[in-house]
This record gives sequence, structure tokens and C-alpha cells, in this order.
Amino acid sequence: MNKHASGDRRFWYAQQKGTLFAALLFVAMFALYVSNHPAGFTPNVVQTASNKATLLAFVAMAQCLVVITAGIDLSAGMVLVLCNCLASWLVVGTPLQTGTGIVVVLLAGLGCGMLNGLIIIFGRLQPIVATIATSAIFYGLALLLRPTPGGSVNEDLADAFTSKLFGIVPASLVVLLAVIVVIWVPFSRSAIGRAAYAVGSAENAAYMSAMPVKRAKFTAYALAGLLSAIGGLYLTFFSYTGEAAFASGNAYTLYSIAAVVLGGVSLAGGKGSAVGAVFGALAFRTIGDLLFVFDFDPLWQPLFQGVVLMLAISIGCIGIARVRNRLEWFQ
Amino acid sequence: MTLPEPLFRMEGISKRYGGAVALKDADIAIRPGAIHAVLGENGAGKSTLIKIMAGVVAPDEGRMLLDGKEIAFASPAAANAAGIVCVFQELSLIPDLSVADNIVISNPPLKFGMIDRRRQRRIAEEALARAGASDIHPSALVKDLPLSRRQMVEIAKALARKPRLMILDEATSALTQSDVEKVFTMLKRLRAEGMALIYISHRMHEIAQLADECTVFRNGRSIESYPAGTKTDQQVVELMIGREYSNVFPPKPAHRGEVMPVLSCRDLSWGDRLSGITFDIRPGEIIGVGGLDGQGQRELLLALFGVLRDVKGEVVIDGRPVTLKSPRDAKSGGISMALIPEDRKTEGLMLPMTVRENLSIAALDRVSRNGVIDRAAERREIDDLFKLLAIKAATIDMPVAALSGGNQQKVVIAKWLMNRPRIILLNDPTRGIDVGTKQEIYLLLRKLADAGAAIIFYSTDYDELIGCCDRVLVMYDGSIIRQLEGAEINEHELIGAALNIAGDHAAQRIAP
Amino acid sequence: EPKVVSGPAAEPGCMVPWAADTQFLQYPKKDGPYRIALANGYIANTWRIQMVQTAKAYAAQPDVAAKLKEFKVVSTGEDVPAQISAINNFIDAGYDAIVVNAQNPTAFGPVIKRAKEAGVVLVAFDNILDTKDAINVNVDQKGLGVLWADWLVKHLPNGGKVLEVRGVAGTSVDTDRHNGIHETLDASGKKFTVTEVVGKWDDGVAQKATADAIATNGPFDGITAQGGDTGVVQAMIDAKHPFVPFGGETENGFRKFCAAHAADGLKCSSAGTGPAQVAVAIKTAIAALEGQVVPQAVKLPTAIVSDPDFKEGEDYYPTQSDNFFVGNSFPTCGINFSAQEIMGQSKENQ
Amino acid sequence: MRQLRVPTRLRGVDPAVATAFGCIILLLLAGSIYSPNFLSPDYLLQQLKVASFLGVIATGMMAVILLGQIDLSVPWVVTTGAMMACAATAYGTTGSVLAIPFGIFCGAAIGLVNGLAVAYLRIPSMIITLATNAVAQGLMVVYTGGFSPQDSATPAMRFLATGYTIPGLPNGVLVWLCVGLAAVFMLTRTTFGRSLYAIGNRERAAYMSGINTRRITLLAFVISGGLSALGGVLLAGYASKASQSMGDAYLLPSIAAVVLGGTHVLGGKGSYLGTVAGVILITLLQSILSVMQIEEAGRQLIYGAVIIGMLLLYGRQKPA
Ligand SMILES: Nc1ncnc2c1ncn2[C@@H]1O[C@H](COP(=O)(O)OP(=O)(O)OP(=O)(O)O)[C@@H](O)[C@H]1O
Ligand SMILES: Nc1ncnc2c1ncn2[C@@H]1O[C@H](COP(=O)(O)OP(=O)(O)OP(=O)(O)O)[C@@H](O)[C@H]1O
Ligand SMILES: [Mg+2]
Ligand SMILES: [Mg+2]
Repeated sequence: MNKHASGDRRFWYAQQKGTLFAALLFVAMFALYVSNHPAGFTPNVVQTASNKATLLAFVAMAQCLVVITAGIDLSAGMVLVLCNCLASWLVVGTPLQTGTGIVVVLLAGLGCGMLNGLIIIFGRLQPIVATIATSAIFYGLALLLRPTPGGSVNEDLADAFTSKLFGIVPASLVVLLAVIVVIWVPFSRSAIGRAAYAVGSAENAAYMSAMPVKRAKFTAYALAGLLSAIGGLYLTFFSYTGEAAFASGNAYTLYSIAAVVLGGVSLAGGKGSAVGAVFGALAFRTIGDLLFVFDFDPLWQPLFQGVVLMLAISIGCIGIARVRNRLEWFQ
Repeated sequence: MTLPEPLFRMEGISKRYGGAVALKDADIAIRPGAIHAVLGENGAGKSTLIKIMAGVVAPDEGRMLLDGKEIAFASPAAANAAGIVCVFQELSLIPDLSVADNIVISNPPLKFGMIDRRRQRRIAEEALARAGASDIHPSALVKDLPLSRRQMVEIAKALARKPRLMILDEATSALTQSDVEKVFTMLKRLRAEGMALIYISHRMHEIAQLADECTVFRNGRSIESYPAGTKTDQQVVELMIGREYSNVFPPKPAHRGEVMPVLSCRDLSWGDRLSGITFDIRPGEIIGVGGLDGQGQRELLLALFGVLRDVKGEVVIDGRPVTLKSPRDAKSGGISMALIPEDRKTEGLMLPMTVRENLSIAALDRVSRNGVIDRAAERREIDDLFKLLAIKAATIDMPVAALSGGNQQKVVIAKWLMNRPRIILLNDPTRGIDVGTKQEIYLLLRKLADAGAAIIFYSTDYDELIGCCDRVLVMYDGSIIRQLEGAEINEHELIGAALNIAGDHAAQRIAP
Repeated sequence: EPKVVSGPAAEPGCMVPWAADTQFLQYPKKDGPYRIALANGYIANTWRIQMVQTAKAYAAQPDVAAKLKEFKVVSTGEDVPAQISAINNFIDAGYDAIVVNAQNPTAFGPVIKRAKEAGVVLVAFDNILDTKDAINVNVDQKGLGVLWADWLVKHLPNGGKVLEVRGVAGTSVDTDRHNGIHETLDASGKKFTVTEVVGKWDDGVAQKATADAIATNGPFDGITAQGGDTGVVQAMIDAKHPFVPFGGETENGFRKFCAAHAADGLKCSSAGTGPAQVAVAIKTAIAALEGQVVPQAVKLPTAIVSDPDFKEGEDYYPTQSDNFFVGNSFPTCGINFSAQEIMGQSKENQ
Repeated sequence: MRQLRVPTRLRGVDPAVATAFGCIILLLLAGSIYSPNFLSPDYLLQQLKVASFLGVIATGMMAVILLGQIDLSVPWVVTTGAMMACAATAYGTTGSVLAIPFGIFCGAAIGLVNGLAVAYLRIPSMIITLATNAVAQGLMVVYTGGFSPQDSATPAMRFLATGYTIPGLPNGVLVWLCVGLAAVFMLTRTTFGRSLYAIGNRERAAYMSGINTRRITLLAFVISGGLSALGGVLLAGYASKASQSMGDAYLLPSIAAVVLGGTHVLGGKGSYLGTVAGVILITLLQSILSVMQIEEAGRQLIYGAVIIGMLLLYGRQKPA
């Protein structure tokens, strides 16, 4: 029994390695950032960083769910943009109207995700190109809603969601935590969630084992839509407005992939956790923050960011040098 | 004694894949409390039959009756619900999930809608114990387990579903003798409990040991069903292959004179998995590697083939020490080594690619000039190999995935033969291969050896080691513990050495 | 907490109020030297690079440098929250004034609040902010559309077929310019049929779109483009489309074409928002910090040159890159950079 | 009779590719309802010319996708290729002569970094190419800001993209034709092509078969980088200059074109003819939508819907 107990710890570590690495990376970079920030480790600085990072964290979680099934969602950023535009119409007015608005926005995101899922599962299309296509559709809808930037949001609510609780804890972090607890934890522990992992790891075997393959994929895509919608809602809280921004939609999609990889989620599917993806997102965002604390010529900043990103992802591959059986390269 | 009514019955089942007929008008009746063996050579349609039973594929024609009522399965889940559970030949485990996750996969225990990990753990431990594999840690990832352990997990997984009818499609093909014993004990217990069992295997002695009833398939038809023990092995084999059959193993040649070894290992070690491996092999020799599964036999082959890094010790080929850093080095020019890998699905074949492309992939240098493939030369080489190995494929431009398991295995062997290797490493090459084909492979190996190849042959099947090999190295815990030669190569010695039972021969230990 | 005062501004020639009802503000005077930050969004296009370079050059001018303790530039990319966070960070880090080229004019409400609370002067330029709580330095985007359309109306007395090459959809600049064009054409009372294509302010995209439009809907009697104009003219040349009157932006390449082909009918009006406006924004920020009176919304003169006034070496540079934006000086503000000087500076230094 | 032998069937055209070409015709017919000019030879040739840029880039993308990898560094490799080729002209005649090779070389160099990281360090391509894209962008920003860039295309580049060697056929198309023929030959007749497919299907098996998987992977990324840069050079020739954002419009379309042409995103399966069809489809669709007088929102909606529609028509994977 003792042997099993020590084995448990080893296996737990093996499975959580990616997440731990992302967390470590984030803590290291954030420490570097805060310790060089003129204002230091103050609630304001943390709040600013967390407001910016949670947005990406939501999209990264969305991406993570899909990536676990060995799919990919190149429309995640556009769902965010669409929900932002929608929220800038709906999340205003009386508390009741605002509440209804939020529900409608979340449902819209869920709907986008479900559309992706349906097309990919029942149309049997390759996710990468199907979501390129749906992202054009979502962007078109966003443009219909907001041909020019504008709209508004219930500002009290928005402030509440982007402020600090008790003057210290950023509300956005609390919401992020809540979303992890309410969406990710049940999902990952449910039979459907396990099926999602199984599908990502070996779809055929999952089917042969009588797992709900289609339902798992569908749930992953649908929840991804929902999470992106939460991101879109947050964008609205953060900016008080809606904008059909093509470039920023695409940027979020690509960043979410980077975040997911930094977070130890395998793009081949079947491995990783949304918690890792969240840390990946936080770490990725901190790369941008580092620009404040180091005095770089403005024109060298993009290069600096690229190089830091490259270093961050290269750290993860140090292990390859220790591989003694070359076949392990191919897992 | 009256036989119980059949639990499950299939009548007039046919299945075509495109033009290929996999099953034609097949019948079978399965009774509870009995083990029903299904026999047939590669491509006879056995796997197809049970895939239909398990709801994986739908039959084109025919009907299925469960408890006398007609039934059809839309999916594996439906078959599961009806109590039919299958251990597939092509494993159906999820590599990235843990053993426990896999065992409860189709029906995990829930608490508040979430998976109850503690109970899952208990179920898994129980099932593993029932399958006689409690050495497997329930939290280990399946992908980290060797093939034989995976097969045990697969069996435990089937058991955890509490089936009424359990099907094992070559479920023991990668198991070692001791595992097989455990599985058999378990199967007999299940039979006594009244479960219906279908058992598919190419190992005749296993069938003799287990089966109550047998059905023989040939070319997609159910040829005959009979109670076990009413036919001799000879008769059964002839039923299966539809022709006469004699003596499995080719005769071993008399000892040759001293030739220079083509390959020598001096004190080869790798981490804690291999230590102090020393042996020689001469052209024309077939050396068997035996022992319990997982004693470093696979690592030894991989180390020789240049796959492992930081291998200590010396490999000498033709008298010259060499350092091999990749399979490419190993197969190239002067060395000309080949490795028939253990898992054909992940290491041997590119399943979706055509037979042609798979066959020439290891010998591209041979059929190309300046990187351009000479299709005519390629075709010629392939024709030769098809003849040599009698590969059954409609055309060489069909995907290898559409071949039956045995024919896939032949393709794996053939692709390396195209390179005319001088040193051939075989990692359990007859896994899942029917008797007829096995015999062809034994003949082939001997033929290659006679033509001057040196063959190192790891097998989990003692009969093979005994029948085929000139010498057998028995491994235990990463070292060669015994070397058997001549008459010493018998089941008694092999098992004794494998279990490292100190005996009269302890002094003969080769490894330090 | 700036006081609303009555005008005029301290430098009335440079800081022209946007409209008659524009308020004048006076911020409490702070002692210099100041810490000023520039929060830029996207950087990887020529306009933005030129803008950043101009800002650096301006801040390095001796009289300006004397007033600055620190001038920091951060480019955050396309995403608005990152830019918002950047401004928040600058506020937290205690900068005195923040100059911003906003990715989205409507998105900065919360930051503006925060800047106000912290007493930080916020100056927006190019893409201005939708607010009265920050200083806006801007070119009249809609007015640009009006200028281009007027040019076409003038040259096409009988109306005709016009090709309009638009910018990036969903942005306010694109919409403003588009509206300016259409309102003017409609108001002219002549019959214009407008074919719209999207050029995304990019030469390559605009060139392709124009080529397609010419092949399917051409020929046109007049063209107007909000960016990527060099590509538009290139497409005309490739398609052997007759040269027609053109109202467009201020790229050097476009003006080169205009000067070269004016005689063949390429009658251009080139007007736009030069990257040098960043210097005006910095200047305004310093003025505000010094307690001078500044308009809440500053109207910049539009850099406009029309046929036949294109002067080599002044309005365009034949040997230089096509990608520069030529209108890079605001003489009334004492800002006299030439594009060439800005983009070539480090090379000269080396 | 243990051995069944059917003589090799004449390999018919892949039905998916045939359908894709059918879609092209359908698209043109649909366009011609809007304006008959869509069927004019001038317009069609112009589309081919424009398609050739995407075609060249998609060829590189296809090599990488066949491996089961992806190259997200396309946007800034295209730009780097174009800008560096133009930059070379600042160095006299040698510079002008070497402009095109130099541009391609720079792209291949970025491809080399991608390839080294993917093949030797085993970093997932989707992320490392994202990073090299960022680095390439950073380099180009530094370059533009600091070195008074020379960014006009040389006459040779102009000629390569828009000139005519064969009357009526733009040189750009000719370049694509050459690249395409080379690609077809490479994919079907060479050991490199075989290895590409083998690695895409199962890298482990390919490695165990003694294929130098690392070198092949490396090479594929170098090819992708080089071809992206060549695309950039052509684009610069077409626009007669290089500019910062010229590559942005090529990333997603090049992926879409390859996949629309029936190549499997996870690698190992796909034909070049399909990619040709995909490239033409995307180019035509973009062009037709661009001149239709509808709001941008409508264009995006139609673009997405048509792609999904076409995929549903022929791009469906086999059921599990
Ligand atoms: N997916 C498929 N597509 C085409 N043909 C198939 C497919 N699956 C099986 N076949 C063909 O059907 C026949 C029966 O195959 P099956 O796998 O049932 O044989 P088997 O008896 O299990 O052989 P083995 O002992 O080698 O496992 C073979 O000829 C095989 O080529
Ligand atoms: N097929 C491959 N895929 C990915 N990475 C590889 C592959 N082969 C080698 N590498 C990486 O390249 C590096 C060098 O490989 P090589 O095979 O030369 O190592 P080696 O055999 O350990 O050499 P040495 O014994 O001299 O240390 C290794 O660190 C390994 O991580
Ligand atoms: Mg079988
Ligand atoms: Mg078999």
C-alpha cells in the first residue's frame, strides 16, 4: 500500500507537470515585473495586470477545452468580439435588463460554440478550416451589430467586475476562479469531460470503448463558445463599449493558442488542464507587461516580445535532452 | 447432458468492404457457461464477426438473436448495454488516461454528477486483481505501460463492465506464459460463474486448454462448429487452411564450423534496464531471446538498433566497433540491420498509406536514384516480396489498414526484407498470426539464415523459441542469465531460467 | 479637475479649437521636468513607425528635452485591453501626462475616469477619445472625406462612375471618411454611381480590390481612396485604365504617381493626417502641464496638396520610399520634420 | 490461390478534387449573374495572377501540413522576403541581381529556425512559428524604423510578378506553374515526398524505418519559409514595393486553401492538385465578394458560409 502511495504522488506530478511549469513560469515573470515596477507590488498594479490577463485567460480556457479533444477553435477570438458587440447593446439599463442581457450574451456565445460543434461533428469537417469559416461568419455578425465602435454597458456593474474586492483582491481574478470552479472543475470530473480527454487521446479507441464521442466533442465546443462569451462580456466591462475589431479578434485566437501551449496543454489532444491554460495566459500577458519595466527603444519592443515568447516556450523543451529512449520523442 | 440454450446467435451474417468479402453467410451460436473458440487463418473474418457482435460495424445481411429475440446494435454502447463486451485485437485503451480511468471508462461511478475518484480507484483495483494483474498501478498512464500490461488492463476493463458475453480477440497474443496462466484461471472461473465467452487465438494449445466449443472460419464462412476435443490438431488446422498441413518447424541445420561473428555485444548496459549484455552471433544463426516479459529484451533490441541513447559497452560488427545513433545508421550500408518492431500499428506501419508505400519506406534508397523513386524497380521488388511472403492484398495501392492483422504483420516483415538485411532483429513477430502463416515465417527465417543472415528473435511463445532457434538467451532483470543450446532448449529449462530458479545450471550464467 | 476657462489658447495658431463651442481648459500647473508617456497600440505599419520616430525626435529636441524628465513609449498591439492596461500602468507609475493613439475611441471610459482622479493629463490624437475629459488632438476625418469628394465633384461636372476604396471595416475613421465622401457626393446634386471595395488601408489589398473592380465594373470616371493609394494607382496602370481624377491620402508613392501622370489625367488631391500630429499632442500635453490654457479639442490643419501644386523635394520625394506619409510638418506649431529626416535618422547617425 | 492480384487501377482523379474544380465553375457562374465580366479572359487571367501569390505560399504550407505541422509564421516571412529583397537593391548592381535570391534566403532562414525548433527541440510547430512570426515582425519594425529602408521592387521582381514571357500568360502564373510542377514531382516521385507522407501518418514508424525524420522536417520548414518569401517577392513585384503589412492577408487563406483542397490537417494525406483547386477557390471567392456591392458584414457572412458549404459538399472526413 505504501508503494502505491508514493506512486500516487509520482503519477500526480507526471500529470500536473505542464500546469506546474506554467504556474512557475508565470510566478517568475510576474515577480520580475512587479519588482521592477515603479509602483511596486500594489493592489492597483495587480488589478491592472489581472484585468488584462483574465480576458485572455477566458479565451485560453475555451481554446483548452477544444484542444483537449484534439481539435482547435480558430474562431474563439471572433466569438469574443461578437459577444463584445452584442453586450454593448444588451448589457445596459435596469438591473433586470442588464441581467437578461448577460444571459443572452452568454447564450449567444454558447450558440456560436454549438454551431462550431455541430458543423465539425455532424459535417465531419476538419476543425481548423471549419472554424476559420465560422470566424468569418461571427465577424460578419459582429460588424452587423457594430458597424462602428460604440454602445455602452451598465457602468456600475462593469466597475464592480473590474474593481478590487475589499480594496485588495482584483474582482476579475475572483470571477476567473469562479468560472474555473463552476465550469472547468465539473467538466473535467464528469464522464463527458473524461470522454473529451479520451477523444483527444485516441478517438477510435474511445468509440470502441462505447464512450459518448460526439457528445463530448460537442460539449467541448459549446463550452468553449460560452467561455469566449465570458471573455467578450469582460471585454465590454473593461472598455464600456463594443467594437467589431477584426485584428484583435484574430490576435486573441492566436494568443490563446500560445497560452494553451505555455500552459502545458498538448495540441495533439488528450493532455493538459484549463488551469494550466490560465497560467499560460497569465504568463503570456506578463511578457507584454515586461515592456514597462525595461527601458527599450519603442521600435525594439516587438522584437523583445517575440524573443521572450520564444525563450519561454523553449524552456519547456529542455527535457528533450534528457530523453534516453529516442522513441519517446514521438509521443 | 443437455446443452443450455444459446445466449446469443448469429445467422447468415455477411459483410463486404467495398469489393472484399469479409464475411459470407456466417452462423454461430454462443452458450452461457462455456468458452467458445473461434479459429481461422488471418483474414478469415474473425475480427469482423466480433466487431459485428460488439456493435462496431453493422452487418450487410443476416440477423442476430440475444436470448432468442432479434436484436441490432447501433453502436458499441448499445452492445455494451446488452451485456456484450469485447477485448479487441486492436487495443481500445486511451493512452493518455490512467489505468483506473480506462477501466471504468464506459460507466464511471458518479457522485453529484462528477466522477467519484475514490470509488473508481476501488473498482479498478478490484478489476485488476480479478484479472490477476494487481502489479499494475491504477494511476499509471496507459501509454507508459508495455504492451503486455496494456492487454491485462484491457481485460480488467472488460471485466469491470460485468458482461454476460465476453469476447477476447487475440487478447493473449502479447502475454507471457505466466500472464496467460492467470488469464486462463480467470476465464475458467468466469465460465463456472455462467458467463458466455468467445476466445480467439492462433495458439492451438491455448485453445485445447480452454475451449468447450469451436467454430472454424475460412474465407469469411463459418466452416464447422464442433465440441472441443473431438478433432485432432491436425484436422483442425486442415479445416482452417483448407489444405494439408505438416510439421510446423523447419529442421535446424547441423552446427556449422567457426565463422567470424557478424555482431558481438560486449558488456552492453543502458541505465538500470540493461546490464552487462555480452554475446556473439554468426551469419546463419538464429538466436532466440527468452525470459519473462519486460526483462529488458525489447530494450536490448532497441539498443542494438540505435534507438537508445547513452548505451554503454561495445557493439562490434564484422570485427569493427560501431556507434549507432539512429535506425538510419543501423540500416545503412555496411551494417544493414533490420528491426521488426513490437507494435505494428505505431512503429511498423503507416496505416492509412498504401501497401506499396509501406513496403518501400525502409528501402527507399534501394529503389531510388538521387532521391527520385524508380517506380518500376519498386514494383519489381514488391512483386518479389509478395511472392516470398504470400501477402494477401487486392492491390498494392490499397491502404495497409484494410489488410487483416496477419497480413499487416507480413507487410512489416516484408518491408525490411526489401533491404536485404544481414542482421535481423525480431520483436515478437508472430503475434496475432495464424498457424499457416507462422509456419511460413519460420521457414522464411530459416531460409534467410541459410542465406547468411544473422537473426535475433525475441518471442513470448516458448514453442517458437524451442522450434526455431539455434541458441536461446534467457534474460532476467536486464541481464542474460542463461544461454541454452541444442537439447537444452526445452520448455522445462526455458521456464526454469526465466523464473531465475537456481538449479544445476547456475554455474553456466553468462552475465556477471 | 482642470478649470474650464475662456479662450483663447496659449498658442492660438497651433492649438485651434475644434469648434466654436469647444471648451478651453486650464490644468493646475505642475513643476517640470515632466514624465510623459506615449501609449501606442499597433506598431507594425509605416504610419505608426513614422509616428513613433517623430515622437522620439520631437522629445529629443533641446527645448522639449529640457522640459522632460522621461519620455516613454509602449506599443501594445491590436488589442484594446492591453492599451487600457498600459495607460493604467502609466497612471500607477506616476506619469504626469499620457499621450495616446487609441485603438478604439469609445473604449477608454474607465481609464479616463481613473486618469482624472489621479490628476494625469490625457491627450489623444489620430484616433481620438469620445469624451470631454481628455484633450483630443485630431484631424477632421470626416472633413477629409469631404475634401476628396469635393475634388471629384469639381473635376466631374457631370457626375459619373466613382470607385471608392475603403479602409478597415468597423473602425470609426473608415466610417467617418466614408460618410464625408457620400454626404458630399449626394449633396452635389449630380449623378454619381459609387462602387465600393475594401482596401484595408493597405497597398496590396487595395491594389487587388481595385484590379478586380476595374475588370468587372470599370472603367471609372473618378477614384477616391482612404489609404493604400499607391496600390490603387498601380492597379490602374496595370489594367491600362485611363488616368482619372483621384482624391487620396498622403503617401509618398501616391504623390510620386500624381506628379508623374498629372499630364495624362491623374489629377490628384492628396490630403491626410500626418504622423507628426503626435508632436502636436506632446506639445499640448506639456502646455497643459505648464498650466497654459488649451482647447479640449484641438483641430489640426489638414496637410493637403492638390494638382498642379506637387513640388518635388517638398511635397514628395522621388527617390525615397513609397511608404512614407509626406504630410509630416505643422508649421504653425513650430513642428517642421520632413518624413525623410524622420525615417532616415538612425542611418544618418551611423 | 493465396494471392489476389488485380492490376493497378488507373488512378482516377480524386472525387474531392473534381468536386472542388466543379465548385470553381459554379462560383464563376454565380458571379457571372452579377456581372458577365467575371467570365472574361482578362478577369480570369488576372485572378490566376493574383492566385499565384497565394499558390506559391500555399505550396510551402502544404509541405508542412503534410507533416502534420503548421506554419503560422507566414505573414511576416512573406513580408521579410519582400522587404529584404527590396533592401538588397540598396547595394548596387550586385544587390539588385541578388535581390530575389536574397529575399528567398531570408525566408528560408526563418524556416530553418522553425525547422530546427520543431525537429530537434520538438517544440509544437503551432507555437514556435507563432514566436518566429513575432520575432520576424520585430526585426522588420526595427529595420523599417532605423535604416531608411529601400523598399521599391527591382525591375526583375516586377517582371517576375507581372511581366510576360509567354504572351497572355503572366509570369507570376508561370512561376506558380514551375513551383507546382516541382511540388507534384517532389510529392509523388521522390523519397523526400514519400518520407513527408510517412512522417505525417506516423512519425514513430517512419523513424523506426530508418528515415531521417528530423532532416525531412527541417527541410519542409525551410521550403515553407523559402516559398513564403518567394510569395512575398512576387507580391512586392506586383505592388512594385514592399510594405509592412503585406503578409497579413495570407495566413488563414493559405491554410484554408490547402485544407479546402482535401489535405488532411493532421498530415499524411493530400494531393497538390487539390491545393491548386483550393487556392483558386479562395482567390475567386475573395475577388467576387470584393466587387459585389454589399456591406463588409455581408461579405464576411457569405465568405464563411460558402466555405462551409463547399466543405460539406466534398471535404467531409470518413465516418469513424
Ligand atoms: N476496414 C476494412 N476495409 C476493407 N477490408 C477490410 C476491412 N476490415 C477487414 N477487411 C477485410 O476483411 C477480411 C477479414 O478480416 P478480419 O480482420 O475479420 O480477419 P481476421 O480473421 O480477424 O484475421 P486476423 O487473424 O489476421 O486478425 C480481410 O480480408 C480484410 O482484408
Ligand atoms: N528524431 C528526433 N526528433 C527530435 N529530436 C531529436 C531527434 N533525434 C535527435 N534529437 C535531438 O537532437 C539532439 C542530438 O541528437 P543525437 O541523436 O545526435 O544525440 P545523441 O545520440 O545523444 O548524441 P550523443 O550520444 O553524442 O549525446 C538530442 O538532444 C535530441 O534531443
Ligand atoms: Mg483479427
Ligand atoms: Mg490477427
